[in-house]
Amino acid sequence: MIHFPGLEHLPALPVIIPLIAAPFTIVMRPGRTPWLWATLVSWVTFACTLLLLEVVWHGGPTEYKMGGWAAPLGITYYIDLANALVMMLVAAMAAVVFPYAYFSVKSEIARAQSPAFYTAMIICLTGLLGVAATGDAFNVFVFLEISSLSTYALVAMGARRDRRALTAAFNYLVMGTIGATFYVIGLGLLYQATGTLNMLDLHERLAGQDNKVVEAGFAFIVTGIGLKLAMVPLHLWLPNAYGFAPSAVTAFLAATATKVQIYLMVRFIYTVFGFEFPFLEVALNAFLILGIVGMFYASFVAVFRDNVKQMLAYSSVAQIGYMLLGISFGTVDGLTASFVHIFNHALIKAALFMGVGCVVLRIGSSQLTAFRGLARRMPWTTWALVLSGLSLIGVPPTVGFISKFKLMEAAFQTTTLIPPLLVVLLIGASSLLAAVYVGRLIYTMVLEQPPENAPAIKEAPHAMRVALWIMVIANIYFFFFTDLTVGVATQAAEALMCSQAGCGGAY
Amino acid sequence: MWEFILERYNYWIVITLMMTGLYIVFSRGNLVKTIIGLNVFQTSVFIFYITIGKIAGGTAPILMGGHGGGHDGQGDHTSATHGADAAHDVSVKPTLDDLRAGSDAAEAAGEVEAHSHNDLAAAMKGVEQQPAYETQSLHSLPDMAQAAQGNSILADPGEAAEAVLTPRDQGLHDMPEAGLGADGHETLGHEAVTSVTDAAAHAADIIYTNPLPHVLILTAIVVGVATTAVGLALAVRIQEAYGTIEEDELEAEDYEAEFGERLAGSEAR
Amino acid sequence: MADQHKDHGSDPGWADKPWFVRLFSWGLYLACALAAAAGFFWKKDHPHFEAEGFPVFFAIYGFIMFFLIVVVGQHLRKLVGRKENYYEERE
Amino acid sequence: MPELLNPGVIFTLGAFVTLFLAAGLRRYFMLAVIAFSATVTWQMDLGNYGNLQLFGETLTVTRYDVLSRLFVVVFHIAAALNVIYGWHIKDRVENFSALAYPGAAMGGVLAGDWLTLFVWWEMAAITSVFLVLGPRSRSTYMAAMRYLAIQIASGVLLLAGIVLVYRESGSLMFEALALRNEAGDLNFGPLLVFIAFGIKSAFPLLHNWVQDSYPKASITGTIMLSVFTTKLAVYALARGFAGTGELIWLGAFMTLFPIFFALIENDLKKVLCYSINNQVGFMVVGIGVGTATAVNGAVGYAFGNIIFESLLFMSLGAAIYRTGTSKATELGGIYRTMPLTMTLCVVGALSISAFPGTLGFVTKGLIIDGVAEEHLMLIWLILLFASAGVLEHAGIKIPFFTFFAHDSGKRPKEAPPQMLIAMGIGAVLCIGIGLYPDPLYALLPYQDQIAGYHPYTSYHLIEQFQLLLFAVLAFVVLQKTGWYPAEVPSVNLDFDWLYRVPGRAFLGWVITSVAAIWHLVWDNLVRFMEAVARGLHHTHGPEGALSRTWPIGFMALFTAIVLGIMLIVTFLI
Repeated sequence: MIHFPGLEHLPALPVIIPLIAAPFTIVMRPGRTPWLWATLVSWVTFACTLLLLEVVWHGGPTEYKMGGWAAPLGITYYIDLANALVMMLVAAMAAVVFPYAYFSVKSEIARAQSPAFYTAMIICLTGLLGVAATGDAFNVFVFLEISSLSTYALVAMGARRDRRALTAAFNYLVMGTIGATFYVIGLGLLYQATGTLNMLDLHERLAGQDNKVVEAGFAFIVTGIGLKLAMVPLHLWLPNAYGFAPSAVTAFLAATATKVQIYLMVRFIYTVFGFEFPFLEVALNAFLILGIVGMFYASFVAVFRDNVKQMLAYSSVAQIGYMLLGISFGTVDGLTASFVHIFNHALIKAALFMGVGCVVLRIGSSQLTAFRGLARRMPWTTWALVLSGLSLIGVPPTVGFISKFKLMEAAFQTTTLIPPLLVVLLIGASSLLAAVYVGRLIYTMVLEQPPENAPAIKEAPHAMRVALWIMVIANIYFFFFTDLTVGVATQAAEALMCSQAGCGGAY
Repeated sequence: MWEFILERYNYWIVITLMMTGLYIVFSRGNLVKTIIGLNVFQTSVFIFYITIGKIAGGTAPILMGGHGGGHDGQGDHTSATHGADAAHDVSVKPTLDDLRAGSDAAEAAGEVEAHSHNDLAAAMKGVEQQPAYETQSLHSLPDMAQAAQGNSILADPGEAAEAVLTPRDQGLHDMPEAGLGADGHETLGHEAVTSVTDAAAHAADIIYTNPLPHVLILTAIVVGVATTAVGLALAVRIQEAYGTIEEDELEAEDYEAEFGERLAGSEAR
Repeated sequence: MADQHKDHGSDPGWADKPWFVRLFSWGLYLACALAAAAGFFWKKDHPHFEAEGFPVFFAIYGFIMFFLIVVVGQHLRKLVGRKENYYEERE
Repeated sequence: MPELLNPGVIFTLGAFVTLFLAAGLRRYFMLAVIAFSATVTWQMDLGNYGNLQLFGETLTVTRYDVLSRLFVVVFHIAAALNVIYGWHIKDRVENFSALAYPGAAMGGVLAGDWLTLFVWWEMAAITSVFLVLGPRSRSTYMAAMRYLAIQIASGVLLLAGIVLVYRESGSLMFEALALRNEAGDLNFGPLLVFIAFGIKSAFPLLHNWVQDSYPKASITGTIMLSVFTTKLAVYALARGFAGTGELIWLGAFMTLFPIFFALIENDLKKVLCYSINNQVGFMVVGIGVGTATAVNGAVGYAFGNIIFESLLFMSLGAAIYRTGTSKATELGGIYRTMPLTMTLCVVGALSISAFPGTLGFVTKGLIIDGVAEEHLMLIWLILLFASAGVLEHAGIKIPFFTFFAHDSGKRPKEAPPQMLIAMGIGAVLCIGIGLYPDPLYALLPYQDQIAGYHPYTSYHLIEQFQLLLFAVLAFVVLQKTGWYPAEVPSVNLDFDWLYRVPGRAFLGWVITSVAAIWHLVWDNLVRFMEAVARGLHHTHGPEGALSRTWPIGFMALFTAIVLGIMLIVTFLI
């Protein structure tokens, strides 16, 4: 590989670049400039993460010491395939959603607020990347709050269209803060027991310790992260937050935020705690049951929702169930399935929410009635929604199918509380539910007549349509070319499992 | 029994505060009160962290003269060339400045706090670690870390005493060999440690509390302030948009917006 | 293959004219007779079942089975006729 | 990637292009796609193509062998006939399906591995649902959703079966499966696959979707549906389960029960739907027997059936197109003004009844011979019985009630030219291959077996003539005596002596009781599902407890409770 100066800082660059870029954004002239700047930043960041993924993929895990301080004591960025993949995903979503955002933001957010909006978006990106990159557990909290705080602001900016965005943001803030605080408490307990905050170090020192302090720490951390990732009984903040946020924000968050949290959960369960603890079994069983409950409960709610954004938000809760299910198997295959679904679901939901954003831009509503006869009025958007909807159901040749297939395959190879076959059938059944709510949307768009007095509308602007279709094509592309998804996910999962099973190679 | 409870009075304070905060969040319908409750809840965590780091008889973790250790990171820092000998009368502050200058990322946002404080933590730990590193007594590294661990555990003396013994013995055994004295160690020293071995005994004049929780909590405070600020700002916006910040009324209005009818019994509540 | 037992008084088509009906009927009788007769002249070399050796087995079987189907079917219409309406009411 | 280009892919791509073409242009383009695909197929040698690497497994997109070749050929013919027949159709969605759906069926037939099969299997379900939706009314919407649910259920079962099979065998290649192991126990994975195939081929009790959905489609839609889905399933069974004994009895039952239902059915479209069940039954028997002759017969009969069943549907469709009804009671006497359609329909009817000189004769004989060779006496008798039944409902009832019978007074115009052309081609194929079957025989999978087979032997002719002519004789006798049930449901008490015939009474009793039980179950199921849906809406609907927006305090409390549970559980372990 070509060596050019600064490459040794590569692991930190994806976090640092947007971090430095953010304050400049706020002082820019409202309008096009901040958008261009944000897009540029997201692309550069995306390039960095791609490069990083390449380096890690072929060169093994890499470590970066912040300020030069060594591993157990200083903050290190430890990048292996798992977080390189998640970082790449987050940056990629930003690189697609930011360009998409312009027209959507123009119509949904006051012009004067646009620098603030893009600042918040960039900071959110920083936070999410930071959570994924860092190897220091307390640093995770800091980045978590960086992304969360900006997210609250972003959600609240939806107030121009619907004031309920404010209450949604407020609820999200309270819940998010409680979650983060739980996390900090748990971390404090772990620190009390081990005296370190570095994740790998924690893993080493937690080995053999099984006392009330560690147990309590575990419970706090799992609940805290569970809240942030909208695990089922703790998901209450999500539907409204996604439902009322500006379209571009929803598309970005739905594709990235919960995914990063899932990654964090995996990191804690597999890297920090590892399998030495009996209570881990409990957590995995809890994930299994909560995952399945979530799959069905949220899908049922989605079936009855008339607001498409909220319908998709509930669908996200259901999809999180799939990811938890994969984690709960406690096998390489299960973890692979989770990572693959993290990736694929990001593609699916980004496409869907971006499509809905186009409709909101042109029709001004995300109610199902606004979609009536959309196929004739906005064919490009409609067919993008149809394809990504099929992907959500898991119809080949779309990525959704790969996810379901890997998950079913993994389910068959595990022994859990619930018989594998039943798990597989449940996965299939919940896909049917997805087919119902997606089918409802498709039927409304394709087969119903547009309202009689509907004004003529144009298709969404090119920038939005191109971004949308990039996502749709990615949905199909990654069905055929699974090296990046399944290949990397498998390796990442193997490394994660190895680290706790003690096969030595991973760290 | 009473002793057991009283000894842990600090934890009871934490728990009381935590419960109070959470209860306010649960029960208050006024958004501002909710935020304040949240704030109280967070505050309990600050105290919890502080209580972890406190060592009986320890003083604030600011280095006194004559007890400096090598405190620099390895790497291409400006201060990286400091050896243990050169650093005797250097206090933490300049080091921190160095770090600030050196960490190129931290200036940009509110995150500056997080970084510099973590760096401070790192610096304090580095003090301990550096000598071992320089003498290349590689296997003493984990031992030193273990000592640090012991230190933090000792905030809860009963539980951790045994856990510390073995690694500490080894650690203290290694250090004199490496010709360092107890320089690094005593910085974070503790009476239990210092009383055991000779090497430590004559070096530990001053006991510092563990600085790491403090710096962590400084970070957390910043986050907490930011959260409170955003939350209150949101409350203001809600007041502007709805004309109320009482949750019942907000809920009733949202319900009406969603279903087009008044929420049953909303007036009565 | 036609019959005229229900005529709405409209113009009879060629298939409803008596000469055609007669021609068709007699043609059919003749063909049946020929087929049955042929059964006695050509036999299967290696019959799989005994029945196949019987010269007019297929003729009798075909006739009876068809008869059976129709009469059973007629009865069934009465029985299952309810079912048709039932389905449509459910729709 | 020309390697990946097979008829299924060509059709599918073509279908998507169709979406963007002007209405007038589409039909020409569609014909061109079919012609192009036919050319590609013509030039393809037997063998495997398009090997893909997908998560570590080799997929074979195209397996062009003697078995799949026959289906691909006949699907091309059927697709072309449909396009010609529906030349007047300008509906974008229907045009799309007219390519995509045959494409999916062909892709499935050519699939060399389970995964590819699954992909096309689902594609066939999804592309065909648009046909059921056709008229886009509320009732077709409901029927389409039921249809889709059943088809997707088949897909889900297939996928689950595939995963199990893959785990056991470690291979994704689509090869024959053993339904039972040596000990005679059912293998679970293959069983799931078997049921999935069974749903699509409309096994007894899994057959209702055919009568439910097909008649609701438009005329052209019904014709297309009648061809592809069930025949794809027949192919899959022939590939995966040839020689599975269970199929013999399933198939025999499939040939029987539709006969009775078809007899009393007033809607002629539904009569033909029952006929599909009955016809597929013949094929399933042949596959179940599994000998070379029987499998030859099964797939050969599938070929023939696609042609003459389409022909019947098309002629009935032409009558519906002109008169606007498919009810036997409202049709009749229209041979006066639609003589050509009538003639072509009679050709189809003769063919499906397997009169010598038609396509049916040269293919059905193979199946019956295959059964006879295995000395399955009862099955053989059932098939002969079913042949008489086919003559009754498809050979006589369809043309008779559509074109003759009592005069409805309708005087519609002759069918439009494009329909006549399509039907004409079908009729020519029926007669042509009937008289000169060698090209068809050359396509059959087991050439050794077919080499010495001659349909036109004297005793075969005699058998068939005796069977059919005497059955027709029975019809004439019944007509003359007035015993043949009129198309208007009416009960003649003169015949009540027949009720005393024990077999008949028993049969009637069985059928009513089965129907009663079925309705009881179905009714309760519907009621239960409605209750469940209501309950779900109550709890999960926008105002339901589980989906409303809760106050912050409640959410926070909930969080604390979850934490508490986590703590307790963790401590207790």
